[in-house]
Amino acid sequence: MSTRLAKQGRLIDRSKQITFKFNGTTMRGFEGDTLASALMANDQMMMGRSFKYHRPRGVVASGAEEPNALVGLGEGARFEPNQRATTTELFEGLTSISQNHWPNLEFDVGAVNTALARFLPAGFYYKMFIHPQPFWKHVYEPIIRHSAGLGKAPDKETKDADTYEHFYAFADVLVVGGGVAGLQAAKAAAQSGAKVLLVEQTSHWGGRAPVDGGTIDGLAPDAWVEQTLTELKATDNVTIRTRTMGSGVYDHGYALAYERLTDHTPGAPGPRHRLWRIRAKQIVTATGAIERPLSFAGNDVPGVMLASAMRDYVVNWGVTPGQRVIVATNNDDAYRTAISLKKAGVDVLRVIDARTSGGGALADEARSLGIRVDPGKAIAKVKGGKRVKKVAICNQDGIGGAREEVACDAIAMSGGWSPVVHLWSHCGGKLIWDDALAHFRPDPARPPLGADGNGFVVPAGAANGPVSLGDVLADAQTAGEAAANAAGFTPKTADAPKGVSELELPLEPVWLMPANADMPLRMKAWLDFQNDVKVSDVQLAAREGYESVEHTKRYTTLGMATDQGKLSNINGLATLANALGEDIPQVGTTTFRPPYTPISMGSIGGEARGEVFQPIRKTPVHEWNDANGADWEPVGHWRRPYAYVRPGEGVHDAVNREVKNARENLGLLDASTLGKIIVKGPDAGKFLDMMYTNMMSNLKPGKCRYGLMCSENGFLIDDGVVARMDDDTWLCHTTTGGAERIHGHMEEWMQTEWWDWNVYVANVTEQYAQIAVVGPNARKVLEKLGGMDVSDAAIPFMGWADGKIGDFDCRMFRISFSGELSCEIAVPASQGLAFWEALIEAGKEFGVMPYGTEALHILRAEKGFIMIGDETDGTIIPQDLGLNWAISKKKEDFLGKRAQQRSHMTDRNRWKLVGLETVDGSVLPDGAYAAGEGVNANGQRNVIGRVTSTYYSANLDRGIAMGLVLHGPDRMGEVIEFPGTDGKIYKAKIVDPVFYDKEGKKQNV
Amino acid sequence: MKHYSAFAVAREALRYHTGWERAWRSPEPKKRYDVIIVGAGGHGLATAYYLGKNYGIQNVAIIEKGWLGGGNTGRNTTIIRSNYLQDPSAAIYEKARSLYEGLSQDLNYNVMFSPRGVMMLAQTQHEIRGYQRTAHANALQGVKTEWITPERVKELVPIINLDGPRYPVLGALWQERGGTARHDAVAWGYARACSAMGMDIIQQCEVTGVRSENGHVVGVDTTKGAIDCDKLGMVVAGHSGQLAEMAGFRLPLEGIALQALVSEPIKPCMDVVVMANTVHGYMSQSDKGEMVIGGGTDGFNNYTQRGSFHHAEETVRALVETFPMISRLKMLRQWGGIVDMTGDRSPLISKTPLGGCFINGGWGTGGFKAIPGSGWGMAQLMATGHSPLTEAFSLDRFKEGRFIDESVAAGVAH
Amino acid sequence: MLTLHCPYCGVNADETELDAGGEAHIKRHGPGSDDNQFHDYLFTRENPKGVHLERWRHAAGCGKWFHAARCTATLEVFGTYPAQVYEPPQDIKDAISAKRPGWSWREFE
Amino acid sequence: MSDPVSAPVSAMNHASYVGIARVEETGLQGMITLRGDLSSATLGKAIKAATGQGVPDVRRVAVDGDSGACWMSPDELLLLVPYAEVEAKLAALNETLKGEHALAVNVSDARAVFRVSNGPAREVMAKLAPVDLSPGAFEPGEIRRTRLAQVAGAIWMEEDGAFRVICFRSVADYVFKLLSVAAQPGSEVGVF
Repeated sequence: MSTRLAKQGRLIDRSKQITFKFNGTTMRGFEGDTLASALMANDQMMMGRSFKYHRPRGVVASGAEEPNALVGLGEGARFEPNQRATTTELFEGLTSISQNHWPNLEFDVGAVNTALARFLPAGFYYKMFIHPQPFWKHVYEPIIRHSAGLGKAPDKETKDADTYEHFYAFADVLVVGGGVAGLQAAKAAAQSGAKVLLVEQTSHWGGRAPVDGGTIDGLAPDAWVEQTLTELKATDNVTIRTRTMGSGVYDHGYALAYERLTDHTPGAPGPRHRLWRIRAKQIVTATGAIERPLSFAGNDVPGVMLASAMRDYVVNWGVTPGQRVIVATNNDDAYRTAISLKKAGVDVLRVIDARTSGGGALADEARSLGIRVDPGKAIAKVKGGKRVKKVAICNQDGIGGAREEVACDAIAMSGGWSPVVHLWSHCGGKLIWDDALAHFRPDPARPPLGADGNGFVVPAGAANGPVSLGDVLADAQTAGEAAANAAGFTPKTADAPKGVSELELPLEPVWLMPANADMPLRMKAWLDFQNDVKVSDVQLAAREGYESVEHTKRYTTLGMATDQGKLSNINGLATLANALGEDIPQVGTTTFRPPYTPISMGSIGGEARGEVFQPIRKTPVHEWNDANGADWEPVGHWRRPYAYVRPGEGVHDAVNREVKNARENLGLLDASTLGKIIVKGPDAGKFLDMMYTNMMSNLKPGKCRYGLMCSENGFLIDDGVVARMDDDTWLCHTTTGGAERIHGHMEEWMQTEWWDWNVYVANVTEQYAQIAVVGPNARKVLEKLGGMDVSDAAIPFMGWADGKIGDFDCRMFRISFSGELSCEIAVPASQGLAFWEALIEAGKEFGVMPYGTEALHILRAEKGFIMIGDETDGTIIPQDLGLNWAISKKKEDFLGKRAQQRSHMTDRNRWKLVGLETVDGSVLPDGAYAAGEGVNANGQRNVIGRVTSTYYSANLDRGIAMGLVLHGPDRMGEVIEFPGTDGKIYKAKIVDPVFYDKEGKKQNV
Repeated sequence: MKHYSAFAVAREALRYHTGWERAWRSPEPKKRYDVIIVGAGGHGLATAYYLGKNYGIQNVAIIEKGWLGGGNTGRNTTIIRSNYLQDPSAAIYEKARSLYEGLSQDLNYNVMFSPRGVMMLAQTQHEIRGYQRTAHANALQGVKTEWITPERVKELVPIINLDGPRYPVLGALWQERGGTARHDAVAWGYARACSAMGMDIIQQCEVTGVRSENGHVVGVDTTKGAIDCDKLGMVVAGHSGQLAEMAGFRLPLEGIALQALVSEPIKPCMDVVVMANTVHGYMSQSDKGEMVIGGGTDGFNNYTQRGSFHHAEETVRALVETFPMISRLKMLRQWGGIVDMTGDRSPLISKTPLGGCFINGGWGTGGFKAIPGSGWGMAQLMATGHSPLTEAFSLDRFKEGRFIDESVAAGVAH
Repeated sequence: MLTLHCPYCGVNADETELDAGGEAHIKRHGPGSDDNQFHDYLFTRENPKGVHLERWRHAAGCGKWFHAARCTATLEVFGTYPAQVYEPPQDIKDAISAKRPGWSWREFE
Repeated sequence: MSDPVSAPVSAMNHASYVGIARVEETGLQGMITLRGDLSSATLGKAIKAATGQGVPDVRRVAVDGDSGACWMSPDELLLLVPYAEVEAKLAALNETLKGEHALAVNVSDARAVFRVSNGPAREVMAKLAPVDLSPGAFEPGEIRRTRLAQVAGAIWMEEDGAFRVICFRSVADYVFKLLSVAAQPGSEVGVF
């Protein structure tokens, strides 16, 4: 059984007991425990089930590389699936559940897959479930999906109880990893004066060294770490963070660091996670190395664990996974585990060393402690289901025969170490294969390249290959100095601290145990514990021609689990290489992608949720609108009232009321969102003549003109009224969506094409609240408020003037988008609300009503005015809309002119704008197409037109519409058919698009 | 070719699966082929497959500089739909979708086509109009789509937040027979079928030059030597520009990075594909349980197969708002691909200025869903010189100003 | 995630402050140009895998358009310069030559 | 006494929030966008007259109370003047600039101004802007036009370490909430 040891545990505080829950059972641990160590202390070795076969899974590692011990953490609005028990700090009241089983962890129906394993090899689903066709979607897939998936999905209505934030940080040197290498590299870099940011993913410093032992400058690693930390903390140009994982390296020195602020103190004030967006001149990756499992039959049984992890649990947390342990290894380092266990009072039955030579100094020390060492031996098979019961031992060179069985309850395995090269590789750093140490390490000749074309990532310590404490520290010193130097600082070259550790003999690569294990054994030798990928699966992939490492990965799902292959990739590659008879470097690796370990979606979104998910742009009248029944419509980032709905009224009743009232009495429109752009300068007229299809240079001061803008590709992009202010100043109105776009459009042409023209542009859209006073009573209400002369004589239609209305300084435009007598009045935004309220108050006796965007649409449609975004969709040229009158014939050039000369643009078969009237007065469906005769070569029904706008007109009490129709203007009076998606056929007559006041009398009074 | 079936798997199990043969051969190139397809991605392999199946042209080589299916075929978010607005798009995507329906049986390889339904949310009045227009167009194009209410949206997608503080869900365009498929399996299935027809799939072989005589292609130079051919099909997605340059012409294309990401796997919680274009995000759940999320494109030329992080960030932000329950899920992996964008964001399937040389590219962000239709049409074009499916996608449309613009109905091309 | 030096305000701008504007030094063809010229002006792009000259706007900064010389295969930046020129300045050409000897881009080298 | 109906009101009407730092909208501020040749002597004279300040160098501000000049781009300045005097100052400015190619417009009501003070203001801002705001990298007298989360803004530091933040009026509410979230209790970063 796994238990807490009487002594040991450098990271736990035995005086502070913590109570937590696992699968409903209350358990106890200590402050400083991880969930994994605490579970083991409570003899909970089995922590989950595997992905494919639902096999029992126990913790195998002690850190970020853990593939098995994944739990559902927390409850309700704080529930989080797939949380690694090995990186979860224990806290009072923690609740956790194991995953991927039904009905429970101990008894899981899905485990039947284990029995069927032989029938479910890699890629089996590509070969099965093919017939009958509908069964995939309705039978096979649902079963596969339910047995797959890992953690429980949060409740569908869950709203995260926590907040998140981002932080922009800039450093000369970013050091990732707070082990002795990271600490030393940071120190070395900082001594040059460089600004250093050092991040460590766990809550404690020092990494493996304090567990592995040895001395640094004569000090125990713990003491040295303390001392170095104190120095770094005292250094102004160094910033250090724990619980902050360097998660990704991107181009131009951009790096992400994932800080977990309150995961260990849920509910504490402040954000839960902070995602650091770092720009670093140089990045040092002191990310250490990860131990490799050994591939032997039954290496996935709970109780089989990485040797280093077992050592961590004993030394850091004072827990042992078993009482009678066997160590299997191909290197010397694993002997440290045997020794630690023995010293902690755990019975170490023997060390099975695949090397015939046996081990070195560490092996001797083990022997001197009375541990039996068996050189040249291997584990043939582990027996036991939910827990290791015994092992069968055989010779390493063989197929696994002649076995000796030994009863035990835990196995420590070590297949050597692989440097953590993820961050080095994210941005294109390449790797080389080190034969001596049998691992891939960063190739110093091919680093990831930064903006200046030089490398910007420097690996340090074990992440760069070195193994012994001395080499690691020396490499870290060099790396720190190199990074500082590359960042433009002059490093103080100092000697690295002297690290002393036992001399280790070279490892012997062992990719399969025993070397020639037969098929039954290979089918039980796991490579990827979570995804259930075995040696036999990789061999099958190779046999079937999935030879590329990417093919094998995807075919077998090797390395695609939540640990992204941290434990399985190298063993898998080696297995593939052997199967193909190639060398490992020839086979190569799969691509390393961010993040290093998974990061929360919440942290990626940062602060952008709820009210600040996206900006909402508000006009000065916004709050009034909100308080007066506005049914909001998002227009770009603006919110505009679709209609002002009164109590007990439906939205459409409101619209009809507003439409009638604007024609009969007095309507107010908050038009503040319309773009207002000042164009000034000696060449402003010339410039506007290029921007607009029509002539603007000859507009008289005091006058307004409706203008069209096209893209260089010929298509209509915006329209609006242009007013000439004085000799060299124009004011251009744009659509609501157009203000920023058109301002940018003008700046672009000004800066990049006609930069020698003397023109300045300013976007003054938000300086003004602009209110349209519309209807027969428009003039009355303005006269009542008093001020400027608003008579037709003073300000004729399409004229403008500055003046005062009541106390308000304003600019008045006699323009109309409704066909009614209409003044658009601009006042300073800070007085906008006051002005609006004054109009509402004074307008009462004239039947004033505010109207929204839908009424605006209907009023303009009744007049046959086009609307950008309705009649246009990015494929429409002015000629399609019968707007030729607004295209200057005199001008040699304007944006879009040349484009409009292309054959398809001048094609007489382009659909043209017409009005459409349903025969029965009903409303045409929006977006309906007019069906023509027959079908095209692809069997699609031929079409001859479509509806662009369609409304119920309360003023005409019938449906009105505009549309684009083939030869439309030549077919007045013809009736065409629009099949609706409701199955009905709508018949409509082609008519003139102006439905109301054709002579335009009403606007011009 | 050994037939795949549950029975075959059971039989092989008895001998520990040692009896399976290679899914495709890896031959050395011959001196000459009737047709050479450059690019062993989905589109290239499908083109070769239908050349053989529909036109009996089987003396074909598919040349791949890397490993087959290793480009955008193996990097995309596997969405399949045909609810496009413009006739030419709807025609080719619906052809593709209908071929996907029976592809597993046709190829005897389970590509896991899952017609789980694709939903495009309308979150503004403008989007409502756009999608209603699309629905009307689809009805006449023979594409089955429908407009559904917010209530129905919630039924189909229980995890959705209907009235987010920013954009309420006002309805959706729903294509019930849209869905997803296993992207690798599509490439592998076509490859296996091509190989079985005797076609040569030559991986790890890069084209270094295109040889022509008096205006007609006669072969290609490769890292495995010169190979002759009568007809050449360029189907290389992100690298179309480079290949066209070798053939002596230029294309209206630009290569940019597109990103995607997946969450850790969780138990099934979303059975359909949801696209939210107003906030620029789309998401589906894979059979493995991962939430598969599409990111945005960069605005600049980029051949690194890495995108800029802020695009992934914008997408995740939008989806957390749309599906609040994913906030505490974790991003497992993000990646990028190179997509080639044309002037109107619609593909090129066309003859080229070089006789006997054909191009299939410019699929931008939406190529996977088109693979079978694209291969079908491209094969017809190469074999007969004309295909109604591909006619509108010819190169000359840009000169004439005859664009195929799908963005008009607020539809994105994912 | 690019950072580009804005030659106007001297800021090393984060990509999120910038708008990309596509290929640089494109000559406008208006009325009077033939179909091919106009087609190439609007649609044909260098799209190189390597040295590229392109337009950027410091949109969330000083609002100015500038040009960047950049490698699309490595994202290495050779330099940035104001947009009001018809060809890259000599110092930019030299900077590119130093890193990519024998480079050429359209009519420039 | 009650204001006349037409009394101007700033976008957030002096709203404030106190978390790890104090966030407040500072109310009405006269602002003039001036575009022209910044090297022109006439222009310099006009600016001196309007603000009492000279033409600021690239990315510099010269501000004293509610008067000053801020560099916006090579051909644009933002002039700060007392709100009540903006029209008069504008008129004087245009008078002086007659004959020069320049553009001066009143944008007082098109903007909102915030102050972030009393606390780790640098950290609050560094959560929102992709700018190095660490001491030494960013100091009083420098102005930075940048991105505040999803909108454009301009920021500069005052002598006491407080930040001035200017954004468009329509997003004032968004920026206020943004700054408040960034200043939420318990969110100290502790690096500056």
